Amino acid sequence: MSGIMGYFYNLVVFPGGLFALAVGMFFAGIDRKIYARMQRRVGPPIYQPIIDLIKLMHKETLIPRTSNQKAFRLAPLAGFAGMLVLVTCIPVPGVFQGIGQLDNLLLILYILAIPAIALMVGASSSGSPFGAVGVSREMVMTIAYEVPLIIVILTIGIKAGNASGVLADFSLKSIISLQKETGSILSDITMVPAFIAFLCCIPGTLGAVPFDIPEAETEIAEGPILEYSGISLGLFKLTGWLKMFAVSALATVLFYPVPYGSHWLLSVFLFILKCLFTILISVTLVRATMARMRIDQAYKFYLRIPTGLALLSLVLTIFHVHV
Amino acid sequence: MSSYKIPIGPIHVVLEEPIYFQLEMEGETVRGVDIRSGHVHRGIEFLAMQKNIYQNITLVERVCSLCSNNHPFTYCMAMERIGRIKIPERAEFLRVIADEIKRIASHLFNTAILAHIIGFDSLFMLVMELREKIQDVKESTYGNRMNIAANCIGGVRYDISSEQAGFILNSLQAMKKPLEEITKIYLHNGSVRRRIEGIGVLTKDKAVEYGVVGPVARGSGIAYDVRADCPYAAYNQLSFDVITENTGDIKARAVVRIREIVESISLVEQCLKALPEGPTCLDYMPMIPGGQAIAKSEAPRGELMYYARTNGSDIPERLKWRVPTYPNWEALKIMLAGCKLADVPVIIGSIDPCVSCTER
Amino acid sequence: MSKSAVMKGFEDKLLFGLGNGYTLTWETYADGASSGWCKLNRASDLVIVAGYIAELKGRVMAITPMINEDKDMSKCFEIDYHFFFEGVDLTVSVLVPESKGEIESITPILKSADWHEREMQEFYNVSVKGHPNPKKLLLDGNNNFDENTMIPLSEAMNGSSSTALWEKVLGSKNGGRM
Amino acid sequence: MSSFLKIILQNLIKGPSTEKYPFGDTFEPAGLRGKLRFNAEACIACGTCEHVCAGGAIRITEAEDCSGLNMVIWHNSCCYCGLCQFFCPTKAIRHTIDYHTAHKQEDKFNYAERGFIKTVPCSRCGKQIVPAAQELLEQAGNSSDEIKDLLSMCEKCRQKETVIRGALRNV
Amino acid sequence: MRNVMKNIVQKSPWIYRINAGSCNGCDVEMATAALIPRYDVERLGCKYCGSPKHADIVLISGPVTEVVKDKVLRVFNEIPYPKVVVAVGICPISGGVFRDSYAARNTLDSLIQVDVNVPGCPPRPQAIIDGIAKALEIWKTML
Repeated sequence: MSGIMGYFYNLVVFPGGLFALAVGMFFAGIDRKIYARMQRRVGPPIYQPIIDLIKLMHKETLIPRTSNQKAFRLAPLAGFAGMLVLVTCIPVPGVFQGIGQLDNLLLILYILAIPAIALMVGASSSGSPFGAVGVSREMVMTIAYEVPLIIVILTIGIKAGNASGVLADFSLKSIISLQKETGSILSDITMVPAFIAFLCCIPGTLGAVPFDIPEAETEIAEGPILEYSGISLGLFKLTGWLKMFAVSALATVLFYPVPYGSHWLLSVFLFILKCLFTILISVTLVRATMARMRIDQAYKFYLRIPTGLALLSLVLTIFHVHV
Repeated sequence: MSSYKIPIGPIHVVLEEPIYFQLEMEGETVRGVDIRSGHVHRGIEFLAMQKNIYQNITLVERVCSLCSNNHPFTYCMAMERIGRIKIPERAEFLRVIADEIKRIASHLFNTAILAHIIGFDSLFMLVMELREKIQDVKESTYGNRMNIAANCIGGVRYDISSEQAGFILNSLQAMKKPLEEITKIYLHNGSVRRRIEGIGVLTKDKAVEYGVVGPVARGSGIAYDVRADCPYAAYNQLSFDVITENTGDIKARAVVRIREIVESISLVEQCLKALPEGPTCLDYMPMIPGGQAIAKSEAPRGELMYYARTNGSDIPERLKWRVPTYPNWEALKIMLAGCKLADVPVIIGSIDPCVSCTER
Repeated sequence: MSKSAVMKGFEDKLLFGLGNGYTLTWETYADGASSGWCKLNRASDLVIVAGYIAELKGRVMAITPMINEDKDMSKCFEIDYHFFFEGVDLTVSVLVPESKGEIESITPILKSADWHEREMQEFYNVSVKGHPNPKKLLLDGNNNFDENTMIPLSEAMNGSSSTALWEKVLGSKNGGRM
Repeated sequence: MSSFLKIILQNLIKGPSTEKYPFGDTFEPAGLRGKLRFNAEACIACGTCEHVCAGGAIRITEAEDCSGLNMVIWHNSCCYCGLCQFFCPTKAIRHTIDYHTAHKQEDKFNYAERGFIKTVPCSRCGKQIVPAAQELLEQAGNSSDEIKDLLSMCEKCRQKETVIRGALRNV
Repeated sequence: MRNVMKNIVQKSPWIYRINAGSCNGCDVEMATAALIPRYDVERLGCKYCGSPKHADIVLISGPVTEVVKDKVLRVFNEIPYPKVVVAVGICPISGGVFRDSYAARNTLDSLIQVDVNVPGCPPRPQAIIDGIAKALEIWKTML
């Protein structure tokens, strides 16, 4: 398949759209199940996210009278669309190469911010005071986790650039092919801090405890999504699940794309397994063992520990490459 | 940064009960607090003057279900003082047992809720699971999980057989180890400490000025405990420590509560050991002559005081009570001043507010 | 200081300050607790007593207003102030004629009286003079209530809701569900 | 975080502690105060339960045909405090351990325990009276025929009879 | 197909609780029933939600006091259809011990449509789960 039809297929079926959604929901289900088990609960069935989604489609959608109606309606759609494009951009090692120039890490980083922005737009158009607090918190959080994220990506870019003889190469294709030759980036001890920094950013991007501050249920009653109901809420949930998949896939591609299987099915299976592993250690385990931080604490945390770790890797890499 | 207002409540997930706070915010910092209450005002004081003294035992138990035993307990004490009724000795011990079991459950609940507010659900569930043990004790001994209905004028309404005593002792024994674990978490876990240490400080001077009671006072270094200072029931025959902490922050109050649970467990054990034989209550329906009396007891949240006046009929002329949260409430303003928005629920939770008690 | 010494000391103070404007009795219960019952002839003396309590670092435990009759059988408010100091309970009661319905605030002297006075003001319509923050406490901003809740309603109460519900219960015999 | 990891691991190993309910059994202690059960046979219609009931859940009314008394305990107003059971002299009213109280709105006013206390005519004057329950006699520890005889009479006839018997004894 | 849908959807009831002046008893029991491992209603697909707009089943406790009445109604109206109301405890059903008070003059069903009653003071968590199960039956018919 090629051309427009190919892109369409990538967007709707694999690796974007249906595949990403299915995997994202599966991750969300597993996450809830394991989380429950960690608390000695039975927990919901793994397919619970699908049921939730179907239910939300059956619910009435209320639009607050005080809201900016257009922005309120379009925000979840925009977030979802952005996320859909993002998952299409991420290659599945051994199966899917990524689309043309779209596999650029910097581009992905940009698109990753879209759902957060959509959430902010939606929340601030809802006219609820909790939404407003949520927005300001979401903004702070985005700034906080973007810093270490950018440094990590820069580090990897420099490493990949070194192999292909340029200053920095942000193409995921080359990052995968580099690791295919030299083994996983993670096997290089200087990259371990960067990996930890990246893991720290995952709960931040996904809005999971301890970084679910913008949606803190016990403080601002789910903040930004407070006013959403029905299918609009469903879209936010969908975006969240896609994000879960996207972030974990990104971690997999960046840090351990290899080994992948000889058959495409095996490759996909391994890929999902690695992604799941990423989610389990960075989201499930963390949210089961930590209390929510305060926004100022989270901000400080991100600017200290992950940023520090990422910088350490960056310095070591530059040192390694240029000296 | 411009300031804006945030309403918390009256119907809000974090607040167990409806109460309305209007926070004047500047960014994430609280600049002013306006508390509006009255949502749980059910006119119980008025109702108490309509119902007879027996119905009032049940009625005052429903003032609040978390300290539900202390209300009828203190009410019965006040009535017994008016009637100069001496209750059987076994009943005195049984009253202490009921009271301490309620205290354990109430303190555990607040400890759990604190974890819930700071978003630590696993810890919340850990503590709540522990609380289920004491809930089972309540349910099998008294028949209800919240309103245990242990007291009546002239004694108690239940008895503890030796099997039941064994069950209680076993359950309490099984609680000791997990309790130690939980204490350690609240004392040392970094992620918990980050949210509770040095926040919502109430200094000793301010605590005296506002006349706070209970764990809030003890967390600020005031060693006032009605059980020790004005012993009632069988407390003068039992030994226990009055737990105090000096830092006056959320952590201090939480730690006071957890340590008090340990004391309460020991109190129940002492009671079961020393439980004298005999009747558990008067064998007639007591009539109360005209008169007035004050009775006080230490509820889980602090000093509870009852004033009763009767006129010889079985409907009291006036019944008035002052619940522990009442004086503590005003001190919230000191604790909340200048804190972050995210700290507001934690601080409110840390005084273990009982809105339904306060508003009656 | 022992309890009896505290009680004696306080009595001396009262005698010195109020002369014969009061009656005071002490009552001790079987469990060792003791309560003092003090009646003031003049409501205005309350501020003086509150001052003594403040000197003793005591506090207000509660304030109980109620409707009573004075010597001339005319309707009045009896307001009982329950103080606590050095392990002793003391109830000081004053009478305020209903027509006047006003009393001096002791909150400037004893901060712990704050909420109690506001509540009294709200439920019994006894206005408290000189209260630093005389806002409504419980029923603020709610128009489902009348001005003074306890009095008119306690007289108007007829339990109508319960009768209505019970008629339905008694009337639904056909269900047969036990 | 690290201190909590141990607990999390233990929890994972121990497995869920969730009860099977509503699909299986649950903890049901014997002393549970569940729905009230009323035994009309044992009731002496003293009205103590109605007097002490804070929720106003108990009503004893006279039947229309005067053949007895209707006892209604409305579960939707009962506060499960156990005072009626505590004060009932014959234990005619008591808590069961049945706690399954959920019901649909249609049944709200039907959701009650009903009983009928049959009255019998006084053996002398024929006035309708509530007969003394066996339980009461057992409690009194006296069930001689002499007493039983008295119990089948109304208050007034009983007084008269006692006076007469006393007089007879003196003779 | 519709039936299949109904069966699927009824496995995801989100719960919201409103305290209409309750004494904490029912409230604590609702929280206990919904959250803690021993009862864990999440295995039935239930989820506690922080916003009324996400709710399907509303648990209301307390005697609906005069002060809180309007606020309860306001929050209640923010819940999107279809919704099922469960009255927990005797207070919202009949007023319970507070029936004759000047501050609690309404029963819940005189203000809004109630579907399931769970009397008790407070009801056991198991009884509340029963109530949720009954509410699900009703909810199914509303879809």
